[in-house]
Amino acid sequence: MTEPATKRRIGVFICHCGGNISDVVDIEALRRSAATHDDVALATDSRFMCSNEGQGQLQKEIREKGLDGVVVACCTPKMYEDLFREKAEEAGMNPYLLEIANIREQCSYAHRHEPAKATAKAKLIVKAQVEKVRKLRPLEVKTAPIQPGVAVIGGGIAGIHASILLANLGHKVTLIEKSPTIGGNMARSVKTFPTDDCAMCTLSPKMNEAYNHRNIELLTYAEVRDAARSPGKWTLTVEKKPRYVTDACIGCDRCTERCPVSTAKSPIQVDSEWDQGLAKRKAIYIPFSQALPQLWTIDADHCFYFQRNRACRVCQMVCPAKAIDFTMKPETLTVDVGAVIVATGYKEYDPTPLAHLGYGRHPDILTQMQFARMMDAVGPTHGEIVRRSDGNPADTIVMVQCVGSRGAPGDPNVHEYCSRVCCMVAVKHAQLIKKARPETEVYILYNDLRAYGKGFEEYYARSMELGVKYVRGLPGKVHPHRGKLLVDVDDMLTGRRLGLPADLVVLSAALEPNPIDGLLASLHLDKTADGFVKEYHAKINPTETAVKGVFVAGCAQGPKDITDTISQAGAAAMSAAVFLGSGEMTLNPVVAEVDPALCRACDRCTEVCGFDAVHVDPERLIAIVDETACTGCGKCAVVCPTDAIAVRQFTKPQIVASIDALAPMAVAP
Amino acid sequence: MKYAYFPGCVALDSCKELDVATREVAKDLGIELVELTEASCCGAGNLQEKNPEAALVLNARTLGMAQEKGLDLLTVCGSCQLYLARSREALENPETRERVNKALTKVGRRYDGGVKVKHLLQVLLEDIGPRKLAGHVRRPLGNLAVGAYYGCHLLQAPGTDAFENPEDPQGIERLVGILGGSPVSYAGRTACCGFHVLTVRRDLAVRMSATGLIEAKRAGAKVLATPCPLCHLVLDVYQKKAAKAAGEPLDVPILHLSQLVGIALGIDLEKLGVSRHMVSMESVTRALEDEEVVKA
Amino acid sequence: MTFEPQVCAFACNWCGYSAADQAGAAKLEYPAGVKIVRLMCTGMMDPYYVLRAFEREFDGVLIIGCHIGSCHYGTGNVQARDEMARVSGVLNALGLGQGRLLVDAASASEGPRFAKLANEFAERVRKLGPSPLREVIAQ
Amino acid sequence: MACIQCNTCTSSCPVEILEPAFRIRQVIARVRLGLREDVLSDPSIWSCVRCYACVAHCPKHVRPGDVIEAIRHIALEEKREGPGPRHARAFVESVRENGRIHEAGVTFDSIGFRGLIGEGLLPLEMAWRGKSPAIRRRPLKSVREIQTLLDVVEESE
Repeated sequence: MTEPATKRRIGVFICHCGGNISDVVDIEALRRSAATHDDVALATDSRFMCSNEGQGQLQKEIREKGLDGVVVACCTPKMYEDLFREKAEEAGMNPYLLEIANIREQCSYAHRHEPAKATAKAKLIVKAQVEKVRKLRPLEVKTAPIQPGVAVIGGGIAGIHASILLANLGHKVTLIEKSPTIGGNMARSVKTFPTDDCAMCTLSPKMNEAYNHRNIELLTYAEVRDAARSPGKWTLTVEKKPRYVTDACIGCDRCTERCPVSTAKSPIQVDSEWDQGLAKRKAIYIPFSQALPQLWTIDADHCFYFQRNRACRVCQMVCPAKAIDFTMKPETLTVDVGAVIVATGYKEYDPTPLAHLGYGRHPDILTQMQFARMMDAVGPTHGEIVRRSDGNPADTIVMVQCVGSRGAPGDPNVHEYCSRVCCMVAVKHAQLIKKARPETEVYILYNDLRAYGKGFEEYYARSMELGVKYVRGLPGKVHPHRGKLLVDVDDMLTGRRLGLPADLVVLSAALEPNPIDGLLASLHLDKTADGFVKEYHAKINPTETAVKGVFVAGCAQGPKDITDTISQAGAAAMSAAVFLGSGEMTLNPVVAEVDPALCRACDRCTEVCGFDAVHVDPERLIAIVDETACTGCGKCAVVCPTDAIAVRQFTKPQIVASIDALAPMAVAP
Repeated sequence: MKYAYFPGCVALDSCKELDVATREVAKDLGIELVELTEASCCGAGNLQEKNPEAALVLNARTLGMAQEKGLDLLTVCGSCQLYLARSREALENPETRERVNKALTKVGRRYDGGVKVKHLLQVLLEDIGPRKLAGHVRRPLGNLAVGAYYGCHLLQAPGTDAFENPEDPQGIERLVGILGGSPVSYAGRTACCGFHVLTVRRDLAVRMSATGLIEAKRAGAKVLATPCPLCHLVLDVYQKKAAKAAGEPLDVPILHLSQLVGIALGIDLEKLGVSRHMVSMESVTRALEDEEVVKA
Repeated sequence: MTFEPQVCAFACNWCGYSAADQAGAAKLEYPAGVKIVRLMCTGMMDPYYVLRAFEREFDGVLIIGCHIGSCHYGTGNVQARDEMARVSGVLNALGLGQGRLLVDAASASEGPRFAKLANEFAERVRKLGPSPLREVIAQ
Repeated sequence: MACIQCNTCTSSCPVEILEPAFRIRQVIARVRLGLREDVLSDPSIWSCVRCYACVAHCPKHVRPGDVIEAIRHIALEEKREGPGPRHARAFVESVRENGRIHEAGVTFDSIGFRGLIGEGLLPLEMAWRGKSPAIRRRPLKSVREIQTLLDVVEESE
């Protein structure tokens, strides 16, 4: 790999970063030191390189001085490397001849109290990047076709909204949902805050639109088993579980009525996941009446036919439409798409580990989702707010906030993050109760009531006018006492210790990620410390991921309310559309390259490559790199005995140049 | 079944009957007790506050004595169990042990970790086990309503959560069942008796114990069994004052756990030292005798 | 003048380098002697770079990649670990001993861990003293 | 200390029900604000019964009980006065003299004559039943070891 020895004209641009750098690093000394390096034609500085004025200065100097290499000494390349490269390209310089010298995060910030050492180190960092730029060669960006079509994993509000937007744009969408119906947690929430809309009234039009959309193929009761990545394409292997109910089903519900499972003396009992365990369900069921697709499903794990070797066929016998078919088999189908949106949502935290709250030890201690199911007119109690222990109406209800949220780091039983929505869920349920049955006493025991969104404060204030009582303090113990549940809490605002006798205690449980580790592994996705999908950048890019073509939306990325979920679903759909839009994929030029003169076709590189992006051409006996698959990780370069293969911009001479520049031996002047 | 027996301070002084009853029950159940006669006080929180390092060193010395005999440590007091179990947990860290041993070697002692600290309740429920215990019962407690008063320290001791749910303990209730009695459960059974402020704020301790006693009485308990002599002192000795504070008569006899077991094993009540209690045991002995008449 | 160890820290773009950025953003301090070279992945770590660093009078080499199992490219960090295990034999032969090369990991959200690793490794190298190769090269 | 002032500790505290002056959450808040003298001179910190319910329930593992232990340690280091410190010193002194505590001695040193009178007839009734603690001290045979250890640790601190 011979390096160009011709004379270079490199420009060094040093950013003050408005004091973040200049307060610690002596900019003038750094500028003078940069000016002395070989091939440096210009060393200048600017208060804000990332500002329009700074970028303008960069472009002016490139044009006027005919620069063929640039080092911008500023913040981490993660912030503006792409921006500066884009600006350099507009000014006519090859963008890949521009390098960032990170003298903020890795110098001025890290050595704030040692300005002299920080300045000396900044000089070395700039020198290292100049030495590297001197050895860089221009690269041009090539493109490759992208497979059309998007797969949206997760049929909650996030998945539905993203699918509709992409389908309306003309993209072919495959919406994959694990449970028998789309709708997700929103469909179970009865009402939404702060508008008090009925959740289904706002959701079912979208569900129908997605269900009937000609561009959306709906795969329900289906799970993604694997995802294989190839250049510009994802191949998803989806396993569609059999419903054992054909499309002939007319929805008469006779099968569910007669199914013996979960009846009083039946040995097989199963809790309804839909009603969050508040009620039981039969083996053949439909989660809720407006479920889409409108198909009943047989849960083979809890069905006498499957579990007690064909002991019962009641549903088949009573079915007027002969829609029951026990012989249905799981189908495995592959879906080729260009982009994938992960919208797998959340599940509610199980408060059992918090033993002092008594969840799981008393029927009248519920979570907010269970309480929502109780308020649902079609729910297990037909909308009546009653004590599960004896069915009497609940006169006093005590809600407890931060259950499983805002816990200690490293405690496996709780989450450290705040789940954002539980305060408003509690306020919603509380004021709904007060409107339905004003004489009910409703307490909300909170730590910080977070009503931060649009219309939230007004909603919170209205609940107070309706007589909801707010106690600032979380309870010490909840235990049965004379037929009621005594909630022992000290109210910080009044300094009074209250023993609240409650008919129902509703725990605002945290939102935690759904278990999708297998999916994440196959998509090469990481998780953040809280267990949610790791977004590309928490602040400025929350809907893309580190993997090209894979996007994330909704609670899969972290707890949020429906408003934010819709925004994220829109953003993820837009990012996916932009990615697919051009129909072709711009290839990352910083990938491996083989020098045919040095390659001995020894196959060492093909053995270590994790993306099978390099193969030896049998005739020419030279290793060939598939630039659409190569990710530029550089493992091949290390094992190549003749240095024939290397990743552009990270060749051995270029890296050695950086080491030498930073080394103590070559102390900068 | 052999243990290094750590009676603590109170069980050899004002609650002598606890030590006596424990030895009787151990003998009957075939548990060999090797008393650590030279073991020091567990610190009971006071030494931990005045000189935390010294508390750790003294407890390491006690654990070292048990380790010399190759035995696990048996305690009969909630506070001893808490502070010894805490020291044991801290001493699982090699660096801590090294630091502590530097001091201990000055008196020719050392501790190398690995000794378990078990309260009598855990030994009865787990090591002896229900079947063997039931086998030894000669005088089932019958329908004598026995309530538990766990106190707080035993439940908060590291390791207790392995055999008990600190928020909703059932250990003593199960034990009463095994002994043929009828347990009475009430929420206040995990309340704190206030012993640790007895000399500083006696009124507080009295009123705290009163709440627990009233609730036990209302729940129908005719006698309370407690795994901690400190709780026993407050509940028994100050019960009259508690009654005055609560403005309601209180006559709830208080038994040490080992005394309750001793009674069920048929050991003579006098031998178990129940006569030393301030609240007379007369109602219990009468109930037991009715039981015997019925049985005989 | 007290000995300030010069450490050549190779950091992978996705984890180590981001962790260093995050440490800086959180204003966590570590010795200025720790100088960072960005690689796309620690899988790029060639044994030659370690020898080159010591030849250029660095006193220690620190490699901060992703935790095993969460490498952005899958197994780059595994290859780094194996390659560096091989090269540490050579370092022993050169009289540099075992303590001057460390392969570790810090994920992008572990700024504090990066600072801790940088501080502790620099301290370890400071105790080991200047690189024995310094006099050899000086002659 | 990542205390978010959620008040679970005070809600779990059995003392606060009977004596609102002692609010453990507020003590933590005052400690975090560095109100040193305010906390150390507050007699209510000696009302904590060390039941550790706050430690069990605290979602952030702040261990308020241990904070009280630390506050009392500092108070004792600074030779603060009051019934609480007096009892702690009497207790530790008894450990030093006997290896195990001598209940009668500790109680008397803590509450003094006036305290004893306050107990009324109780001590007599206890004596009559044989329940009263031993008057005579029975130090451990190896009590000198305890004294050596207490001195050794005292110096090294």
